[in-house]
Amino acid sequence: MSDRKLTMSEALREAMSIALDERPEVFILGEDIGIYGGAFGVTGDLYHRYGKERIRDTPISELGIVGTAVGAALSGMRPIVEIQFSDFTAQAMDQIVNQAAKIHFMVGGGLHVPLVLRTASGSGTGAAAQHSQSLEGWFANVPGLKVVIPSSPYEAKGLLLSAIDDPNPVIFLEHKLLYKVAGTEDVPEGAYRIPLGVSRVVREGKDLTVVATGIMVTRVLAAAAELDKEGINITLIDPRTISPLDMEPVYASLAKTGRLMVVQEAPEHGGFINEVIARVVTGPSLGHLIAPVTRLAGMNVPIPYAPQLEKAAVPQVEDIIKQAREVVVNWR
Amino acid sequence: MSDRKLTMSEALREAMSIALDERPEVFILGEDIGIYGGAFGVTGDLYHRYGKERIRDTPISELGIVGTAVGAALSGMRPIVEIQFSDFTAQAMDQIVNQAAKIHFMVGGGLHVPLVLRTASGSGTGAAAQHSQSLEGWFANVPGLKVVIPSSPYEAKGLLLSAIDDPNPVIFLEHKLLYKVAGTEDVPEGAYRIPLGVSRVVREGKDLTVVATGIMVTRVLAAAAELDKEGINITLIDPRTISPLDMEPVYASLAKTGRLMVVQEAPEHGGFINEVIARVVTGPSLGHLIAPVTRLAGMNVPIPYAPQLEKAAVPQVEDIIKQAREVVVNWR
Amino acid sequence: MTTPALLLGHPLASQENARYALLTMSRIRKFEEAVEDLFGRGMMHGTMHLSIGQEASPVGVCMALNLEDQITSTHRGHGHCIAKGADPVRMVAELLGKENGYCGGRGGSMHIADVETGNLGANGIVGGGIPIAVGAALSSQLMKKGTVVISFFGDGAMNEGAFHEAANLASIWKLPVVFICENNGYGMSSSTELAFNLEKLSDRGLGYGIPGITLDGNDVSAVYEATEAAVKRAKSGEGPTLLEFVTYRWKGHSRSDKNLYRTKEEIDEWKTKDPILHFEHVVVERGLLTEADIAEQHRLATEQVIAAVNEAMKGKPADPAGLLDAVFKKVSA
Amino acid sequence: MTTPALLLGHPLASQENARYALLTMSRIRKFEEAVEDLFGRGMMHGTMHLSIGQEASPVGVCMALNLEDQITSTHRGHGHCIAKGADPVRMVAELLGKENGYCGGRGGSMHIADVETGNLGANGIVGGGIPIAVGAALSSQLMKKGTVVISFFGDGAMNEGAFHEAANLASIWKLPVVFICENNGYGMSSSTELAFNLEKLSDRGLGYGIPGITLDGNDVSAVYEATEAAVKRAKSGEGPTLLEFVTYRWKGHSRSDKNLYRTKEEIDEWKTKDPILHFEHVVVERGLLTEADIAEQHRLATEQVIAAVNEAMKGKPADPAGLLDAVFKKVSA
Ligand SMILES: Cc1ncc(C[n+]2csc(CCOP(=O)(O)OP(=O)(O)O)c2C)c(N)n1
Ligand SMILES: Cc1ncc(C[n+]2csc(CCOP(=O)(O)OP(=O)(O)O)c2C)c(N)n1
Ligand SMILES: [Mg+2]
Ligand SMILES: [Mg+2]
Repeated sequence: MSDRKLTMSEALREAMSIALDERPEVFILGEDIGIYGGAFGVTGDLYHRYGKERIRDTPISELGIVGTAVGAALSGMRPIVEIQFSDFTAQAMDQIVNQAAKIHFMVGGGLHVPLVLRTASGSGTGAAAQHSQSLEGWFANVPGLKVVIPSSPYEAKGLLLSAIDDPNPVIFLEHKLLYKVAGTEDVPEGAYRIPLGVSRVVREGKDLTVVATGIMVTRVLAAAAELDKEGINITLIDPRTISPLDMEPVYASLAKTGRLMVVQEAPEHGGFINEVIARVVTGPSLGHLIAPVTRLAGMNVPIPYAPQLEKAAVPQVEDIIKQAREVVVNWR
Repeated sequence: MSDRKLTMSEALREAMSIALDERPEVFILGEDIGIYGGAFGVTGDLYHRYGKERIRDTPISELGIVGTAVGAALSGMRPIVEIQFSDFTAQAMDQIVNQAAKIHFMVGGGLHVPLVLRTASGSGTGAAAQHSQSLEGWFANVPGLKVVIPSSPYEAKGLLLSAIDDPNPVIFLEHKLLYKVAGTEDVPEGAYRIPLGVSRVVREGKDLTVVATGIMVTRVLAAAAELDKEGINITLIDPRTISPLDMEPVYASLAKTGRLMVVQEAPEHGGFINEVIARVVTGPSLGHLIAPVTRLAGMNVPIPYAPQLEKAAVPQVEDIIKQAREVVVNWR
Repeated sequence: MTTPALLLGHPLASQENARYALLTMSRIRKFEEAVEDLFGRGMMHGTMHLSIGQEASPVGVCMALNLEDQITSTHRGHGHCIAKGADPVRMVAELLGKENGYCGGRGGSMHIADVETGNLGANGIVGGGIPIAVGAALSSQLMKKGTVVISFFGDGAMNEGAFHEAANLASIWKLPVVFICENNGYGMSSSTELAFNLEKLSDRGLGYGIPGITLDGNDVSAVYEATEAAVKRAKSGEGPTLLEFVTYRWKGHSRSDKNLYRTKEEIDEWKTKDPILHFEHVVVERGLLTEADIAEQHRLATEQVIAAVNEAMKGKPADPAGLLDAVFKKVSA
Repeated sequence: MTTPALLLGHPLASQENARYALLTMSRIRKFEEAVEDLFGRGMMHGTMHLSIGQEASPVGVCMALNLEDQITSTHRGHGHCIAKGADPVRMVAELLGKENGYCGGRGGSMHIADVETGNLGANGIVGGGIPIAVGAALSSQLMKKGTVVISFFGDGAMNEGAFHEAANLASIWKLPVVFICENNGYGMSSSTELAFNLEKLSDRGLGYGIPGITLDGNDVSAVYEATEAAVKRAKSGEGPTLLEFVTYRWKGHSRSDKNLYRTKEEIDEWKTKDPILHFEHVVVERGLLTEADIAEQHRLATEQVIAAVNEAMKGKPADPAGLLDAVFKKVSA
């Protein structure tokens, strides 16, 4: 197949379909994932192809659903749970954090929880404060969880297949603005796996190393194209999984650029991206820095409703351009 | 009263008693806070003094309790909720994060939620992975919550009174190892308030600025006393509230010491203390640093049960001494 | 806006009340038709949950309340809001993201609250408002306000842990709250047949010692009567009641709904049970209102909604400059 | 360890089974007395929840199970663990923080699991195990295992949202799970009278279409029979049952409990309803066992527990070096 520019929804569906074919123990459960095809259309026609046992519609019970998935995972199945909006993981935090993340450790290794929790993250659709959060920081600070944030359809498919293979609980955070956008790379039809815990160098440039995930990868790419015109060249690194976090490519890049910028949509205060800063300034790159580290993050506000407010609350392409330019120009 | 060396439990109880006397709209609700006196004995005899309406025992229903408190706070009361272990905030995350934190903002300011959620945090009692977490990082990354971590009986009383006064939701994280320890300072009998959002310089020293909260303040103090003997002098800053976070004293201290160490009990990966590092290296102190920033945090593991494992999982006095000494000695 | 309950003996007893009920149901419907239209024309952002077909419940319930009585509402909350007495100008302005919207453009359709009319807010979280209602009822009890709190929620919400914990607390503490389940047959695509193993959802009250009643949610008069009785019970300290109003939403769950989970026949069948038409028949039959009276209420409703939309359009767009200051209520000195 | 159910027709039908029931109840009690003693002497760390007085429930329930059937347990789980067939050496070793403990010293009393005997684990979170049991039952159904899952929990746990959501899912999907509420009258200090507005907690099943039965939880034979029937129902695809076993804990909730919320009289009164003594009376009365038989079981139980403690003491203390490697299961190549 030469032209397979899928959307992220399609790529995710393809990954799930492959997993459903490969392993009888895989099944999906969540609200409205059956006939409805998923709140964001991700499961689509899987219900018709795999039936209601394996594409299992549930009542509105996030805690129950995740708990059920934990129990199923403990006893031979490989559930994929869809939570419609990542905000509703708040309902299920006990099962995610106190159960799924810890069981393998707490019981001394005799049990494990091969569970993937897929959920829609981030702002941009006017759904306001209870439907737009970026909560990766919560999960990253919980030992026992792996946390994946795909940034493109190609990445999403390969990462989801690895997440399903993983014998541990994986939180898979899909930015809702990416679902319907076709990727720029072809997505191979069959199975391929992108290992968890390996960062990707998305593009290389001599002046500034930017670390970003999810939708911010798209925005940084757009910013980088603009900055190229000004002769400012950016290296963009997408960790893809924030737990575990692979910093090697960041260190390698900083040895060349000497400048670091981190970008996230989540509120700045206490956000995950601080981990990248901390590793850089406490790690091997410190001596390579020729400019102060700079971070760009969401405002410390709940996500507002009106479009002009919502945009203002999280980093946009122009914000990235401005801040990136500043650090490079001021620290030539 | 000249000698009032209370424990933190006693100091907290005194604060609640003052608030109950001052304001008819204050009441306390939680599991086993009545006749039992609280899982950690904090409410003690308040039940007998204020009665079952104001010291309200609840069934085991964290989500319901916090939600009830939110509703009561919206309509004229000032509830103080006790959640026995901070781990069980996982049960109530929706009401904490999606409701309490956001209502004032989402509805345009017409409602507010004067709610204090007190809960026992941290490890050290052999209660294992579901009863020992340090979850401040979750709350810090949620705009709309204030987050307080008292480090001594004196602090606890003054901060709790301010938290109760505050018209916004406040998460009040009490380290369980501090409850029964008498403080070194006298606790005045009457009301006094310590404002939220003002860091405290616990001690001053010329060589290294350490930022820590809660139980880690105690441990850093012990380490500092040892290091004094070696001629290494530490400034210790306790932010007291991590949201809002007052960095001014840290910047001022770094202008003198040039060296920063941050310490937390929570797992290192994605922990809150990274915020302090990020502010320092992206802020006014950058030029003052004469040594690499150093951080000391909990291992990235669930808290284990056996005492030798539990100790190994989080920073102890010796760990602090070692790491502090290293940064000062290596960067003279 | 008059306070409906003050007008009322029995909902059908006076022309005034019958007119009020009809006018309010009609205003809700016209309001939602208008915002659906604005939405369709790309003038509104986000998502929208319409309660067209369900108007009898908010109106019948709120007619049994005093202004001081409170409600908590849901994502499908326009009706509750209007029936409790909200200003439609500020509602539309909110949906348009204007500074003069109820939430200053920060909340949108799912977060409108109106403190003055006792509306503690819609909620984007299914079940999220239920414990909050119980808490407001606890305030009422502790402060001896003599008020009741109505907790509106959908059938789907009853499977959330929040319902369970809140219901139990309300029951053991005999709080003045009435639980109102607007059972429209579906939680998004999930039918009550699949989501429950129960004949009547009101039977769920049995597990908490809460009396439960199931009735026709498209009969505004029945809704009113049942609510009035439950309110009386609540206010006299006997505790909560669970009312299940069986109804139906004509429109999709939200804009993106393709209605694959139900048939056109089913939808059409329910349209014949239109709560507004049903009420018109009754009042005409009983000689309470004339056809002209009825037409007049619809005309008034249309006029009010059009005026509201026009007025709201003039508002200033919300300004991002105020965002950071809006997170916390200022600590007063 | 033999698999109890294989031995069984009816719990009282054979001497073998009667001996087994008595021996197991006695082992649970002696085990807990022994660990209480170790704890009191400062040799154990953390907290501890004893089920002394409640031994009939785990034993009666587990005798109705096959080895392949699974259970989820609670913070008060020593009895469930032993009754399902766990090795007391590894249990004590765990409590002592030894490498050869069930959890390698990483979990302690509240996290013991034993995969081989179908014990999916104790749980430190009240109600936390209930959805997990439902999930295991879903596995059983999907994989056509023909097994049942027992979800043990306390009265207090029934007020958690986890119970609610799990119960509903189990009911609508007709999962092979049996919900067992060990109602010992209190959730910590909170009495069922204050925490519920219900005569019988088993009535809570009504809200989910789950049949509920309340019975004497100190009668091992009644427990067995009720469980057997519920297991049969579950395995034949008819869905869950809620069994409420009324019992009592003799000891405080945990070590720090001063028992202020109940009277000494109440405790003493319940001691007269000792499930072990009760069973002894019955078997002697029916001529199934002699006094000597009974003494022999207690002797055996004591011997086994003492041996277990001695053996466990010899274990190596858990080593922190392994911690980081223990967080994730290795991805197999
Ligand atoms: C906790 C939570 N889960 C899921 C959703 C997504 N969602 C929004 S409305 C809805 C259906 C609610 O059904 P019901 O309670 O019956 O109300 P209705 O929409 O029928 O009025 C769902 C699943 C949500 N907003 N919150
Ligand atoms: C979610 C949660 N809330 C509170 C606690 C603290 N706690 C531990 S056991 C217990 C009482 C449980 O009562 P019940 O379910 O009746 O079991 P019992 O202890 O009586 O066996 C409580 C409140 C907890 N561990 N988890
Ligand atoms: Mg519905
Ligand atoms: Mg109990």
